[in-house]
Amino acid sequence: MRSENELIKLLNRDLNLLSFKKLRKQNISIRFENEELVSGLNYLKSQNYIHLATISCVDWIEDNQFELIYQLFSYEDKISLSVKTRINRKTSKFVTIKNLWGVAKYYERDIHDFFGIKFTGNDNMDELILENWNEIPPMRKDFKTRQYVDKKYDWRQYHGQE
Amino acid sequence: MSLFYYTFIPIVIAFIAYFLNKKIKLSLAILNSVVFAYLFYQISRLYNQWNIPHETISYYMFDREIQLIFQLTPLSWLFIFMTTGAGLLIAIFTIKSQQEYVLRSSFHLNFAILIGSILGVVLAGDFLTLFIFWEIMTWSSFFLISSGEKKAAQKASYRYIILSTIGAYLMVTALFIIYNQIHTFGYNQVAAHLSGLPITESIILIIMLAIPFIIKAGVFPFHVWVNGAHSNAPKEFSPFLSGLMLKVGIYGVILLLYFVPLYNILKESVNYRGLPIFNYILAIFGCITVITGTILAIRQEDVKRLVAFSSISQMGYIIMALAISTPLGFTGGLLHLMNHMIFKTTIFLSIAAVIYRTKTTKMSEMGGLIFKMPVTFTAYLIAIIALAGIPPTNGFISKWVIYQALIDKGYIFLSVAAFFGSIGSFMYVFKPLSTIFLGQLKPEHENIKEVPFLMQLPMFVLMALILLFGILPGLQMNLINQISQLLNIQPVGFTLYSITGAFGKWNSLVIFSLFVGGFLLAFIIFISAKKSKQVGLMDTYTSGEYMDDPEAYHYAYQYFRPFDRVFDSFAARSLTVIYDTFAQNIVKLGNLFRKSIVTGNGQTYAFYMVLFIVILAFAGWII
Amino acid sequence: MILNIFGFLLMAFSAMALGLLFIGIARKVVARVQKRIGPPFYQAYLDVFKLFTKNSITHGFIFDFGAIMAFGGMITTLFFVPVGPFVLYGMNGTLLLVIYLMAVAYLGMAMATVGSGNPLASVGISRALTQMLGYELPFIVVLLTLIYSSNTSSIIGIVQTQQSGFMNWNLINIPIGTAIAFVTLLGLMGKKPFDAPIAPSEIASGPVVEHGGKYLAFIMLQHAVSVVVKTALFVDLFLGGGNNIFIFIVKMLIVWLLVTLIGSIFPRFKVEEGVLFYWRWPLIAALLQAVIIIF
Amino acid sequence: MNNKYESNKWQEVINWVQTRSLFMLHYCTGCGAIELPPTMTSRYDMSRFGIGPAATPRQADILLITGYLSTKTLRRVIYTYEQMQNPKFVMGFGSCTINGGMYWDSYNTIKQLDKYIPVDLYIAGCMPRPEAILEGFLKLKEKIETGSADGYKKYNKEYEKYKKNQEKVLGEVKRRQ
Repeated sequence: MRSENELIKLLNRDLNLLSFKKLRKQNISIRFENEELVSGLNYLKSQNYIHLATISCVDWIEDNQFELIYQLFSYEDKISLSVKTRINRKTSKFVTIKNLWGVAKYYERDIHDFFGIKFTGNDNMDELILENWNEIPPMRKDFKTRQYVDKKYDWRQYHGQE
Repeated sequence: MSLFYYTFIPIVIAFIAYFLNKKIKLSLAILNSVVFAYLFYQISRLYNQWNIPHETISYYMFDREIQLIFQLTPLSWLFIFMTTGAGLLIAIFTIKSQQEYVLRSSFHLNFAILIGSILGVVLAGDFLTLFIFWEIMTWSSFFLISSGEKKAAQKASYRYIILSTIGAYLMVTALFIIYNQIHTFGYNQVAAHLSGLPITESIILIIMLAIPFIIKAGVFPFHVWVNGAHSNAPKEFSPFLSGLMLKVGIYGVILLLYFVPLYNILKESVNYRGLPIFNYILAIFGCITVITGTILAIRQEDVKRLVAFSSISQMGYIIMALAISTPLGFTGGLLHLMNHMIFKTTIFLSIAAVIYRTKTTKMSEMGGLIFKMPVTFTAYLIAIIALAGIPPTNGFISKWVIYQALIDKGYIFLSVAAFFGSIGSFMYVFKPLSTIFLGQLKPEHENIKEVPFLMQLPMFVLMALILLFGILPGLQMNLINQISQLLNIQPVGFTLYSITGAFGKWNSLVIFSLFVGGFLLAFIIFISAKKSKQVGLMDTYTSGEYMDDPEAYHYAYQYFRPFDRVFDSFAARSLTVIYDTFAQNIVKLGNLFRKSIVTGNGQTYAFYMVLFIVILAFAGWII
Repeated sequence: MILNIFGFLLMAFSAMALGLLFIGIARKVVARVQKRIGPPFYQAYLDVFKLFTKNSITHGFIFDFGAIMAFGGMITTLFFVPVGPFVLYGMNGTLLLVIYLMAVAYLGMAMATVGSGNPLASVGISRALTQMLGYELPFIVVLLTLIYSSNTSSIIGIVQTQQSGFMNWNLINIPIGTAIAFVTLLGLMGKKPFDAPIAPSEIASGPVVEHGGKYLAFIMLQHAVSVVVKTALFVDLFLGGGNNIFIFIVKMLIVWLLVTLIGSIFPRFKVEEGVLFYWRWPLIAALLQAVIIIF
Repeated sequence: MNNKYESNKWQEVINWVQTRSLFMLHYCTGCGAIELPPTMTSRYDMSRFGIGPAATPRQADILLITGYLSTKTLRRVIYTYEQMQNPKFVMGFGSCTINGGMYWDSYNTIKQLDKYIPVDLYIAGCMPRPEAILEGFLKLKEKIETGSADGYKKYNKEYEKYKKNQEKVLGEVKRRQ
């Protein structure tokens, strides 16, 4: 049963973190370089951070980067750890962690649906949520929602309205 | 035409045709059906001439005179009529259905010998002739079972032949014991002699005589061979095997229980609630056969195995009805015997037709064949309505009489087992109907056509018989009454379309007309309503999802899974496991004995010889 | 003969009307148990009439044939059960026949629903047949003791033995048997604790999943007639069926309301639990009753 | 023999019975489905008007679309609608079916239900309360009685128009009949 500070000391000692921050009680966020992320996750999994809650993604369009966030949780320490990394927006490619957590297969497919990030090693990349979608991935900031809706659906014409 | 010809003709012609066939390639099946048709005609002309004198054929071997005695009784007439009838129908069925079957000619040869030997068994006048033809029957059926396509056929036929030989040896020893006491094999002399013997001796002899018949009838402790034999025999032979072969065992039981006046032999023996203990145990065996047959039939995935178990459970009914030895019970047993032969052969023929087309016996690999094979479907439907014992068919009448007999004697546990069997039969009867004929059609069965007409003909005939005897049971009843007069059992009252049971009269003509009336009313209401639109089988409610794979959309595998879960625990310990462990123990015992004696070095042999001489000297024989 | 046919039609249609009335009353009672107003008692008539006016789809010959066979079988069962003084066909040996005739209706419906090709329907039917094996066993043991004790296997005979006064109703001289028969009546009718075969939430109302329009009307009419037949059978066998029609209908109503009330408060049994329930206590009690009567 | 007046008389009776016994299939899309249990149970009790739930489209008369309809669910709703038998009616719950409601600018919800299937009655409200639902049912009964609830006839007549709209949003739609 480690407290937040002991955990941070441990992580600093073993892994070379880019940065770390204690957001609030039982909630820590750490940042890795792209290459060290998978080894970091492997190490964390051995330190009984066995629960991968989700993989989410943030589109930083200004500094042309996608940020991947892996939410981990440990039942002994009761601390939820968010492991972040930033990948280049143009290439939008990252390595899969399917062999660490089986469920990652579907989280990666979901992110591919909505952000267009390809995960090498995860062979099944077809549509999970969307159906017959042929536009650019909808969650990207450069996707013009209003324009798409005007093109695809037509509004209800109330009387007197053109 | 003397009785001996009936047994002689099929066997001889079969051999001649078999050798001719090598040269001139005529279809043995057609020849078989012609021969059986001729025999069938002769036998039907033989109807109530019960006073044909006994025929004895005697010939000399090593200066001893061996006599084969033949006699005709109403009981034997019933059996030879059924045998040739079933043989004729199955021979017609096999004309078309065995095109690509490799052992075709040997099948027909064995089939003809089998029919001849059954006629011999049933017409036999004394125990010797009975035993001779009994052995021929066992061997010819053994060859037939082992000629099944699947590899498991060999293993199943071994089990069949081992059990039959055990029965045969018991019978032979019993006959020899009786022979060297009274030097004759005739039924009446043996019966008189048995009643003379002290109780324990006659009981043992009777049991030794009864066991081969009980094995052949597939009753509870010896039913292990039935399942393997039925499901691995060639698809044309299993109808005959279950329709008739099991009945020959029943003929033996009837012979022992009634023909040889066994009843008064056992009268003084300890009896329980007015029934000799031997009969009561036989009835208990029948009741257990019904229950185990039903439970195991519901669990099966292979359709032939399922129908085999259903035959076992129906045999249990007949055994139970005969064992309680009341006039009603006897009539019910014989009625059920005849009805079971008819509807069980129909079921097996329709299953054989389905297997002929789909080449598989696994139920989960078939489905939706009703539109492709409508005639087979109607044959199967009417047969299962009869098997389940639903009123307008003959199955219900025989079951109704058996229930009357059981309740009249107040045997609650037996009647509970009987009802369990008949309601359980709804389940295992409906399972093949819904998995093979209804539900979704598999893509690979798309181009299946109906079976050729020659295979449909036997089904039409049997369907007509089921409905005919369903409405007019009187036809069967006058024959049964003649049999019961012969065995001095008080006959049961009947008219052309009604039988008087213990608690009331059963009038099937009125039931049938009421049934038609109800059906007609429902039909009129149905027609008067709005016309409905025909829609495909795949267009059903799948909560909005579009289904296009019929394979995944057909519910057939483990149809009664909840029910099986109830019996999972002790179904595993089936009887065959017990027999196998019994066999292994004997082998172990043998090894132990062998190791101690045959050790291979001289001293132990010398030691045993000396020991033997010492024992002899001690016993005082040498000196 | 003509009178017979007229009696036959009158009996069939009055049974349908009575059955639908019973179903309407049952829905009203269940509503009151759940503290709501519930549909008018004539709602069942309206439902059947509306269903007959709607279009419907069929999945082929076996779908129609099964529906007709089910309804025809149930109507035929009607003739053998004396409803009050009227009985169309008093032949004896009817008790065993009625049990088997009810199976005709089951088999007909089973063929129709599995013929519809929907696996939900086949699951429903396999549950229904398994449960039938469950509740039929104790029911039959009780019937056997009844036949043995009043030594006639015809329903009218049994009714005659109970005529003289309240004291020798079968309710009194085989009390355990009547209790067991009432419990199996719940299973026979497919009421709440034993309605796994038509579970709307699990298998989308089981066998009737593909029945729309006139087929659903047929199922409702068949259910109505079966309600009349089964309650009339119970009243005849155990409550000394009345000789004038009104007492008889009142007795039927009492039995029906008891069954509905019990049915409205129970959750649903799993299929094998239902079977095992019936094979534990009811079967033992029924056999006990049989042993008492026989010896 | 049955002239216009006669058939119309018989039609009136059918309509009258139809209003007294409606089986509803509620397609629980969006947040409207939670409003139905209170309408069915003891406080508001829709069964006193003869309206009850039906398990499958084959047995149902009314199809309730209770909330926003994403394009994927629209495909399933169309299959279900076509599996229902005439006479059939559709009721749209809440503003999401009328004009897209609060998901008006979302890329995957449809904005107007009656472009894809004929809707006989809308009930406004960002999820109408049980009283509003009962009011809606009574209004539908009046429409059935007067015969103006003929969405299913319109669907058959203008089938091509509906098909074009559906294909525009869903790409190809597999048809059964």
